[in-house]
Order: sequence, then C-alpha cells, then structure tokens
Amino acid sequence: MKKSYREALHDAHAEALRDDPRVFLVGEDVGRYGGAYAVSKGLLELFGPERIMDAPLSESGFTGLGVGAALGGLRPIVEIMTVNFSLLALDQIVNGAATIRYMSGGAFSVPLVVRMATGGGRQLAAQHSHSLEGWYAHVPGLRVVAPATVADARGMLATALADPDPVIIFEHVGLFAVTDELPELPQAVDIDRAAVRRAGSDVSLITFGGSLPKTLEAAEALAAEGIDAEVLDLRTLRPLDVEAILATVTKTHRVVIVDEMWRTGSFAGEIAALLAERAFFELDAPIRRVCSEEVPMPYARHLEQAALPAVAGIVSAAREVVGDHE
Amino acid sequence: MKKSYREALHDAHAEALRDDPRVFLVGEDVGRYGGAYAVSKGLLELFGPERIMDAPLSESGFTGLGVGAALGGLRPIVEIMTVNFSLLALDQIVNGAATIRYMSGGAFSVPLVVRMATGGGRQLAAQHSHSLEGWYAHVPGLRVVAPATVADARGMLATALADPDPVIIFEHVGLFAVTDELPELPQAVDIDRAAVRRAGSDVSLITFGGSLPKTLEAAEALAAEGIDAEVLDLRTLRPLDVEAILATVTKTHRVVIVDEMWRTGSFAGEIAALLAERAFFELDAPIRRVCSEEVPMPYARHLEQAALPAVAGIVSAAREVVGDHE
Amino acid sequence: MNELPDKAGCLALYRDMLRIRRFEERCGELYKEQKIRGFLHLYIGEEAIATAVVMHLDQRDAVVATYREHGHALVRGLPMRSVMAEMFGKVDGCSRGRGGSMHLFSAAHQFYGGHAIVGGGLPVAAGLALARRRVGEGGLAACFFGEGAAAEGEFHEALNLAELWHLPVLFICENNRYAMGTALERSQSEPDIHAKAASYRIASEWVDGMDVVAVAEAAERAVAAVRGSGDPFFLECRTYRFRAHSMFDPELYRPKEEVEEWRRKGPLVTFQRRLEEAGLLNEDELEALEREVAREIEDAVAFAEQSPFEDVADLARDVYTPRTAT
Amino acid sequence: MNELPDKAGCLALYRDMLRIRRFEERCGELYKEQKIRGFLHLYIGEEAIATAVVMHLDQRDAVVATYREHGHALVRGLPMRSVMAEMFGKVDGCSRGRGGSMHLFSAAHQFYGGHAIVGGGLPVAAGLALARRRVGEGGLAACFFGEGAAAEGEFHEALNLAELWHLPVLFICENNRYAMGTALERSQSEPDIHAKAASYRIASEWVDGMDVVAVAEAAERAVAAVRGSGDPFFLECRTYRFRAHSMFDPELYRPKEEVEEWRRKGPLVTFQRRLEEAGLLNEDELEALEREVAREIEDAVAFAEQSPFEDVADLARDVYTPRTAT
Ligand SMILES: Cc1ncc(C[n+]2csc(CCOP(=O)(O)OP(=O)(O)O)c2C)c(N)n1
Ligand SMILES: Cc1ncc(C[n+]2csc(CCOP(=O)(O)OP(=O)(O)O)c2C)c(N)n1
Ligand SMILES: [Mg+2]
Ligand SMILES: [Mg+2]
Repeated sequence: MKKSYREALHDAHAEALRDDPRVFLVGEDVGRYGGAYAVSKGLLELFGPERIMDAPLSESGFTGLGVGAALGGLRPIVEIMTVNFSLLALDQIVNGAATIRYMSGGAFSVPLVVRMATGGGRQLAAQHSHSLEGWYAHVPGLRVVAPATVADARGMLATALADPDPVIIFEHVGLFAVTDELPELPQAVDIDRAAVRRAGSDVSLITFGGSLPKTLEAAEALAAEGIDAEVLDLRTLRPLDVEAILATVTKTHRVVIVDEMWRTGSFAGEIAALLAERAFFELDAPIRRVCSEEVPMPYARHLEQAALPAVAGIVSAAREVVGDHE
Repeated sequence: MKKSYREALHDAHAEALRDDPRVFLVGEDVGRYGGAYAVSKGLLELFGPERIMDAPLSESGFTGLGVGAALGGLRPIVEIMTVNFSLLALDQIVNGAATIRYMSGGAFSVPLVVRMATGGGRQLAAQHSHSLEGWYAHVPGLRVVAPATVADARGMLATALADPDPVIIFEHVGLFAVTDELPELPQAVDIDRAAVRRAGSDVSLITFGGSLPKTLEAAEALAAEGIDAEVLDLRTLRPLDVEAILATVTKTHRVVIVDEMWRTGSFAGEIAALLAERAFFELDAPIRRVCSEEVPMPYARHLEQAALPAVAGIVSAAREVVGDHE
Repeated sequence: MNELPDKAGCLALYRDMLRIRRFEERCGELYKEQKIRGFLHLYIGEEAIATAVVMHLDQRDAVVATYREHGHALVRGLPMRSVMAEMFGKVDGCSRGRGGSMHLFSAAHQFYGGHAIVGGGLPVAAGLALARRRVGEGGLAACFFGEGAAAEGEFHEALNLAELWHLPVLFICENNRYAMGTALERSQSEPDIHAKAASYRIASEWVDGMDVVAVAEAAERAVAAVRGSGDPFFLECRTYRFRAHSMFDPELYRPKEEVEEWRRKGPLVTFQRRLEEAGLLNEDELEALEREVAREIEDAVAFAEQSPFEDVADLARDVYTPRTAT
Repeated sequence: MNELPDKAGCLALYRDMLRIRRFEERCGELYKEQKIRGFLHLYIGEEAIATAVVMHLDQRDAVVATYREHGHALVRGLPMRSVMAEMFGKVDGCSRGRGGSMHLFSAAHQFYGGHAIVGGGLPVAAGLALARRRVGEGGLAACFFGEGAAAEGEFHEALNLAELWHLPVLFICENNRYAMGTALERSQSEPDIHAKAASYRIASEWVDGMDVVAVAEAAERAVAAVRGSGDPFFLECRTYRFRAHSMFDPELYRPKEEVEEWRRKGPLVTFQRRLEEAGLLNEDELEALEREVAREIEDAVAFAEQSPFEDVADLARDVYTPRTAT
C-alpha cells in the first residue's frame, strides 16, 4: 500500500489513540485546522476534543502541561508546530521532562512524546527554517528520533509512546510528501538501531532525517562514477547507535556526514568527534561534513539552496575523501 | 593590583557605564540586591535606576527589550542570572538578536551584550548547573566569548560593547572568586584570538571558560610526569580562532579537549570534528574529550564531582593520547 | 456614527486601503504564478487598521509588526517597488530578498519588521520605546500583533514591563478572531482582549476595526495619550481576515457563510458606500483611484521582475556588521 | 477575627508550623556546618501557608512546589528523615541525594517537587490536574509558587490553560513581597496579585498568610471550590520571608526594621499568643511540643548522618527508566 510520510504519521496517531485511552494529542491547530502539516486531519472528528486538544499559542504552557499529564499517568503527544517555536518550550523539556526522573531519584518518570517539524528548504526564511536536532540530542534524559522514511514515520510513534521516558520526534518538512510502500500491518520499529539504507564499500555517508533522500541520491550519483557509497541513517540521535557507526567506518574507512544544522556545533560534529575518538585508526582520510552554511536562512530560493546541504556537495565531499589517501 | 574575577567584571561595568551614556545594565536583581554574583554591587548607587534596571522575572521580556533598545541606539547589557534561565530567553536571542541584521538585508544591527553565569560545581543540582555554551556558539549572527581569566573578565566587556553585533558572555560560576594581578590601566582585549596559556610540545589541551584552571592544573601535574602540555584557551567560541587551534595541533600532534558540556553534542565535539576535517594528517593519536558525564547534575557532592571534568581525568586522557602511537 | 474627515482626508484613507487591497490581491496571483514563495499572509479585510493607525505616526516613531505586514509597510511609506521586489526575493527588496513577505524592514522608515515568532515583537517594541524615551523627543514604538499573541507568555511579560517602566509603546492588537484555525474563544479563557490590558494598569480601548474613521479617531487619541503620558496604551481593533491564514490553509475551521457575512462589513466596501452616500466619492474618482493604484502595482511588479537576484557569492554578507562600521 | 478550631485542631496547626520552623532553623545550622550544601531557601515566616493548605488535601491530590518547599514536604507527610537525608545528599534521601533542598520528590506522597525554575511548576500542575480530571475521582493539583513567578510568561500561559480547559488546579501564591531582592512593587505594574486571576476569569481570593486559621478557612473554601466545579482557584497568601532569600543573600534590599516589624506578625508568635489567651496552650504543652519536635529533628539528623552516600558507580542510574518497567 502506497502511503505518504504524512499519512503514515496520521495512521500512527489514529492507531495510538484507538489502542490506548491514555493517549491524547495537544498542540496548536491540531484539531479544527487539521494540523499545520495536516498530520492530524480528521482525528478531532474521530476522537473528540478531549483527545485532540487545540492549544492556544502557549508553547511553554502546553508542553509543561504535557510533562504534568505524563507524570499523572496519561500518555501525551505534544505537537510543537515547528522546532523554531520549540525554543519557547525548551525550558520545560530540558529542565522538566529530561530531568525529573533523575533529580527525583527515580520517583517519577515522564512518558511524554513531543513531535515537531524541522528543517528548511521551503523558503520560510530565518525564523522558520531551523534544524536543532543536535541540541535536543545533547540532553541526557531525552530520547531523540528522526524518522527519515515512511516506514519509520509509521512505526516510531508507537515505540515512542511505549517508552517510559520523554521522546522527541523530529519530522523534516521536506519529507511529508514523500511516499513509499507500506505493509498492510504496521511494523514495530526498533528505535535503538541505526539503519544501513544502502550498502557500499568505498565511503560511508552518515546522515538522518530530512537529509536522507539527498544522501541516497548522492550515493546513486557516486555509483555512476564508480564510487560505492554506504548510507547509514542514524534514526535515533540519542542514544546513538555507536556500534553501527563504527561498523560502517570499519568497512569503508572514509566518512562524509550530512546534517542540515549549521556546521559549527552541528550534530555531524558529534559524529565526527566520536570517530576521531573511537575509530581514529580506521580512518584513511579526513572526515568531511556537509552542513548548512553559517547564515540565518535566506528567503530567496537561490540563496536558500546555496545555504542548505545539496546533492552536489555530498558527491564532491565523497569524491574528496575517496581521493584523499594517506 | 590584585583583583578577583568578580571585581574585574564590576570594574568593567563601572567603566563602560561611565564612558558611554548609551550603556545600561538590565536584569534580575542587578540593582538593589547587588547582582546574584555581586558583580554589579554598588552600581545602582553610582548610576541610578535608569542605568541599572532591576527587572521582574521575565527573561524573555527583558532580553527582547534589550534587542529593541539596541536597535533603537542604546547599548544594553542584559544580565541573565544564569544560563539555566536563558532557555526562557533563547527565542529572543536566536530568532531576534542573531537574525535581524541578516534577515533585514543589513538594515539594522543589534549591538546587544548578554551576560550569564554558567556551569556547575556548586551542588546546585539538575536545573542550576548547565553548560550550554556550544548551543550559543552554533548560532550565526552571535559572537560568543568565555572569559577564563581575570584579565579577560576585565577586558572583554568593553570589546563586546564596541561590537556592532550581539555578543554573549559566559562567566563560569567557579571563576568569580579567582584572583590575579591586573595592571592599573585596563587593557583592550582582542576577543578574536585564542590564547596559549601554557606552551608545551607533547600534547595540546584545548579548553575554555571554567575548565581552564583545571586544565592548567592538569598540565602542571603532567609536567611532573615529564609530559609537556600546551594549554590553549579558546576565549571566543564563535567565531573560532581556527588558526590557533590548527597551530597547536601542528605543534603537538596530540589533543585532549576539556569542556563542561555533556559529551554528546559538546562544544569539545566541534573542536574534535574541526581537527578530524582540517588537521587529520597532523594527528598522531585519537582525540580525547574530557566532558561532563551524561547525567543531569546530581546534588550530592561526590556524585557531582564524579560527573564534572576533573584534573585526574584530564591527566589520564593526556597520558593516553601521548601513549597512543600509530 | 462618527464624523467623516474632509474630502481629501477621506480619499486619502480610501486610497491607502485600496492600495493595500489591490497590492495583496496581486500578491495572491503572483503566489500562484510562483513568483512569490514561502509563506504569504494576506491582510485583506484588515486594511483599515494599518491605514488609520500609521497615519498618526511620524519620523520619531518606530513600527514593529508581524508576518502579516505588507499593509503596514506600504502605509509607512516603504516604496511598493522595494516591497514587491522583496517578495520576489530580489536584491532590490527592502531586505535584499533575505526576508521575503514575513520580514520587511527599512531603516529609513524606522520599520523594524516583520517578526514571524508570534509574540516576539512585543518585548522588542518595549525596548525601542525605551530607547525613544531616552532620546526624549516624544517618539514612541507602535507594535502590531494578532489576538493569538495574547496567549503567549511574552505578551504578558512585555505589557508588564511597558507599564512598570513607563515605556511609550502603542500596542495595537489586530483581533481578527482566529489564530490560524483557532477561534479566539478556544484560545482565551477571557476573550475580551482589551480588558487584559487593564490587569497591567495599561490604558486601553477597543474599536471597530472595520470602520476606518473609528480606528483613525481611536488611534489619534491613543497616540496622543502615549506622547502625553510617556506610558503605554493598548488599542484593540476588532476585525476579520477574509482570506486563508496563509496560502496553505484549507480553511476547514470556519463556515463560508461566516466569511461572507464579514465581507459585507469589510472596511473598503462600507467606507466606499458611506463616501458615495455623502457625495464625497463618485464613479470617476473611484475609477481614477483604481487606475492609479493599478499603475503603481504593475510598475512594482515590473520593477521586481527586472531586479536581479543577489549574487550567491554574497550569501554570508550581513551575518555580521562590517567591522569598519564600528 | 475568625474562630479557632477545637483544641486538638489548634494544637495540630501549631505543631505542624513549629515542626517546620525548628526543622529549618536546624537546617540553617547544618548549612553552616557544611552538612547541607548548594542552595538552601528557608520558609521561616511562611509556615502557616503550607500547613493550612496541605491539611485540606488528600491522597487523590498532587502537590507541586518550588525550591522553598521543605515545609510543604513535611506537612504532606514525607518522613523528616528522608527530607533531611536528601539535604545531606544521602542515598536514603527522598530523591536519593540527587535533588537536595530544592528538589524533594515522593511518589508515595504525590509530591512532585521541588521546581527551581521560577514559574516552571505551573504548567506541570495544570497537566497533573488534567490527568486527575480524566481519572474522575475529584483529585486536584495544588501548585505553590512565589509572587515573583507572576511576572513570568508561564504564569500567564498556565492560568489561561487552566481556566480554558477547566482543570482542577489550586494555585497558591505565597506572596512574601520579595523575589530575591526585588520588591513586588518593582516587579509588577499591578501589584495586586490575586486580581490578576480575575483577568483569566479564575475565581480568586487573598488571605492574611500570617494567620494560620484564616489560611485554613480560605484553603478549605478553595479546595471545595475546585472539587465542586472542576475549575481552578487562585489563592493569594500574603506573607513575609524572615530570613535571607538563600544562604548567599546579604539582604541589602530591605531595612532590618521592616523584617523586625514582620517578625512581630509572625505566624507562630501570633498564633501562640492567641492560643495562650484562649487557654488552649499552656507552658507545659508548649514545652512538650518543643521536645517532641526536637526529638524528631535530632532523630532525622542522626538518620541522615548515618545514611550512606550513593555508590558513584550508580551515577547514571535513573537518567532513564529501566526498560523492564515498560
Ligand atoms: C511562537 C509561534 N508559534 C506558532 C507560530 C505559527 N503561527 C504563525 S501565525 C499563527 C497564528 C497567529 O494568530 P494571530 O496572532 O491571531 O495573528 P493573525 O495570523 O490572525 O494575524 C501561528 C500559530 C508562530 N509563528 N510562532
Ligand atoms: C526562571 C528563573 N529565573 C531566575 C531564577 C533565580 N531565582 C531563584 S528564586 C528567585 C526569586 C523568586 O521569587 P518568588 O517567586 O517571589 O519566590 P520566593 O523566593 O520569594 O519564595 C529568583 C530570581 C530562577 N530560579 N528561575
Ligand atoms: Mg488572529
Ligand atoms: Mg517572593
């Protein structure tokens, strides 16, 4: 059955709401509007306003409410319309959701799911195009996932809801319209493991979320040049599947990391650091990061495209590391 | 003249307020209370309530007000009591201060200075011990500095105020009581350059802010073992002095990075990534990061000490990288 | 019923509103032609507010608006050419094509955006007002925002600061009854917005935002109050958005009849009828106005069309202010 | 003047307050002995509030408090031993020594902290109340906070959500007139805190927080109102903090005479006088009470002393919930 990423998310929500009366969805315009990205369209009609709660513009307020509801035994899904607005809720996530279990000595867990759209590429300019996955992945106590495929979009919500701790789900705005075959019966998704999306032997392209399609496209282009790239989709940014990362590098000895964050302080930097620590003797060439240029995102299309990671950039970075011999 | 870091900051404020009528200080308890860390003690009496403004608990409000005041021609110094509370003001910094010049096509600059205390080590537990310098250093449009010495505490404020763009100053809570000799006449501080705090040839210890004293202590301990460590204080986290980083590594070929952020997504990771990209062939051993353990900061002293970077940890990491030969 | 201004005054009001209306209708078409991209939020139905408020401001004043700010920019005097070129993402745009529809800026017009984080403009306006007050020439900051912003914490923080610190801010709430798809009654426990100002001791008034003369009178009083007292004033204008929230909005949340009903109360249609009845506007004059406006718009489109895109080599320009400017 | 409860009731009130007072006095000493570290915020002077509010809560209810929460924890029934051990950073502490003074938690007592981000507890309480409402047993969430929190955006967001969504939250503002060194009048344009609730249509009342009987009566009404209506209620208790904000506060911001004046109005001294005058408390009874309380405190100290520190090997325990718990 062919489904879009958006539909997969929708179905996952409908299923979760149906299967567990503790689950509810709260966020701006999730109900009557149908969701800013139409993920929750129709759910209000199916589940009613107690389960699909249209929130006022109060990111901190309704995220904190999610923390409390989770503490109180419910299973809230908080939709923050986009990561850009999540800055307003960050305190509740970092100082609340992520910390309560530890600082209470294990007295309480916070089984909260927070979803948000992320990323650029739609000409929404400097305040609406952030990629901040790495910030969330920095915080102990959180689990951070970035479904990059339709199957993961379908499966990760259930896994996140089954998690006793807070899970942040990043949905890249460029993925909502992507379609793929899905099996009739939903599959459980093991969110602890990275996935090799394309096997290869010459170079490892490591990425996640919205950069996966570009990276796969680059891998195809490289194949045409005779460079056999392996593409690793991290899927879960915290905790990292270190084993999978080391495995691909041990195989190819060359690495390009693709990430839409700005280069300095990017999550790609974390992967590079990890390799410089733990796979140093496996590396045959400098690591390359393909990230966003260090500019607030410009509106004009040609500038935005120049600022974002692009297939051509991935290809040339891969060529470079394959060309670089010691 | 012997001065504490706290006094140096105080003097820098007094000087700036005296020299430029556009300068004012706004923040919680900067006036009548004297500043949470006593930096601004006595300034209200000297400069009056129009220049030293006690703000209500409204981090987003008064930081945004600082952005507006800077746009309007003033030179605000916004004191956010600690980095922990800066999460509440992050939107104004990231989507406001950092972006306005770019997204206005250069129409407006935001000459704003934001200061905040940072770091752990005082048994203040999980909500009061964050180190998030790397998050700010991720954001184009900001300049981020971390004075680690009394001289830098004295000099960086003036340089920051002279900057036409927003500057974030991190003052580590462990430094306020540190004292050092200061020349009678204040010295201009070039905040664009990192500083070699100890020259050495066997290994580079790269750090900043509150971790500098520990790192210097570790270097002394290493010297006693016959390992000659160079200590590089980054001073400015954005933009990075890449030249200085490459220079020390080109000299020693071995690197330990010390940073109080949690390891995953630490700023140390950025430095490591940079080296894996740009100094790969200079490195003779895996890079080591000495960071905080990945736990919300515990209150109990023995646990907190175990969670924070420590001299012993730096020493053993340095030993390791010096021992590791290809 | 209020009294009409003299003929010239009436025609000016009508012309300013018509200019916004036709400009935006054209923008809607250009969006479908993909000349304009990203988000486009039309002000159609609300033109009376910007028109009748901004006319009372002068060069001492600062204007802060939201992503729905074409009208404000036009009446503030930004050349239509530079606004249209901005929406085209061209280098002659008022923000060099970096901002787009949501981020119009102009130093010459003291037009401070174009903020797309709901509520984010309010503290900035408070800061601009502080700077105005220090200059002491009676200038104020006029801050426009939607009723949706009233749920955000920053609304509350900014109102408190403005009154507490006696800042000359004119808050103008454009209450169009919806925040995206969320009706006012579903986002506010107290839906009477102007009453909220009282809880901060801010003088406030509400006015029929469809009646341009009523808004003009209220705004005149409000501006005089701010200039006279130096304190803030809160003006709520009750209005309605005729079009979708943005070009992505399927408008599932309100019946077509409701929109139709409001259209009949629209600021242009009602004012035109009134002028005709008072013998102040005849068909020839109307046609002449339409022609004049159409000519200006087509000139702006032609200008935007021929304006070049910024050179990609300048991508990083204006992330920081050139140092020589210090 | 209100009527006294019967003798047993009076003695219980007096005893509960005395227990908090003596406990905290002892904590102050232990801080000087460096047995307790980090931040220590004493509730001395405000004991009537926790005492007289919490007595009306039962096992269905959740309690959310701030960093000044020893009193609330004690009257809620957390064993004094576990509270004292927590302050010592010991493994038998109610938060295993991870939280310290600011972060007391207990699942058995539905005591949800111990939040040290001002204002951060309010949305969490709203969420707990939502969960209570869903369970449908009449439980509520009682949320304590200082008047300083009323300036934070989250205060506003939480009040709006609570009323809008009919959440059974009892908001208790402990208005002790200062937020650290900032007097209420300098932080609020409208210093009448309980009046703010009205602007959200929340029923509210203020009461003399120094009169334990008055608070008990008001709290009884308030709890009944919340249980009866399912809607929030806002109770402002006007009180005063006799001690410094924390152990670091030099108290520059208020005259000693002001403190002295308030001490004379203190909840213990006035209630004791009243009981003596009413013949409900004699010297022997008083002495017996003091002895009983002293014994409990010394027992708690001894317990805390002998309790072990947590094994450092367990540092990372409880960052996440053990998966088997799912
Ligand atoms: C903090 C924040 N949250 C969410 C959004 C997404 N968003 C953009 S406009 C809007 C509705 C705003 O409504 P209102 O303030 O009434 O202004 P209007 O669009 O009606 O003019 C929303 C939810 C945003 N831009 N900023
Ligand atoms: C968001 C935030 N900003 C600043 C602080 C630092 N701080 C801790 S307590 C406090 C004063 C709070 O006053 P109030 O709410 O009246 O409570 P009180 O201490 O008087 O009980 C401040 C400013 C904080 N903990 N959280
Ligand atoms: Mg609206
Ligand atoms: Mg207080």
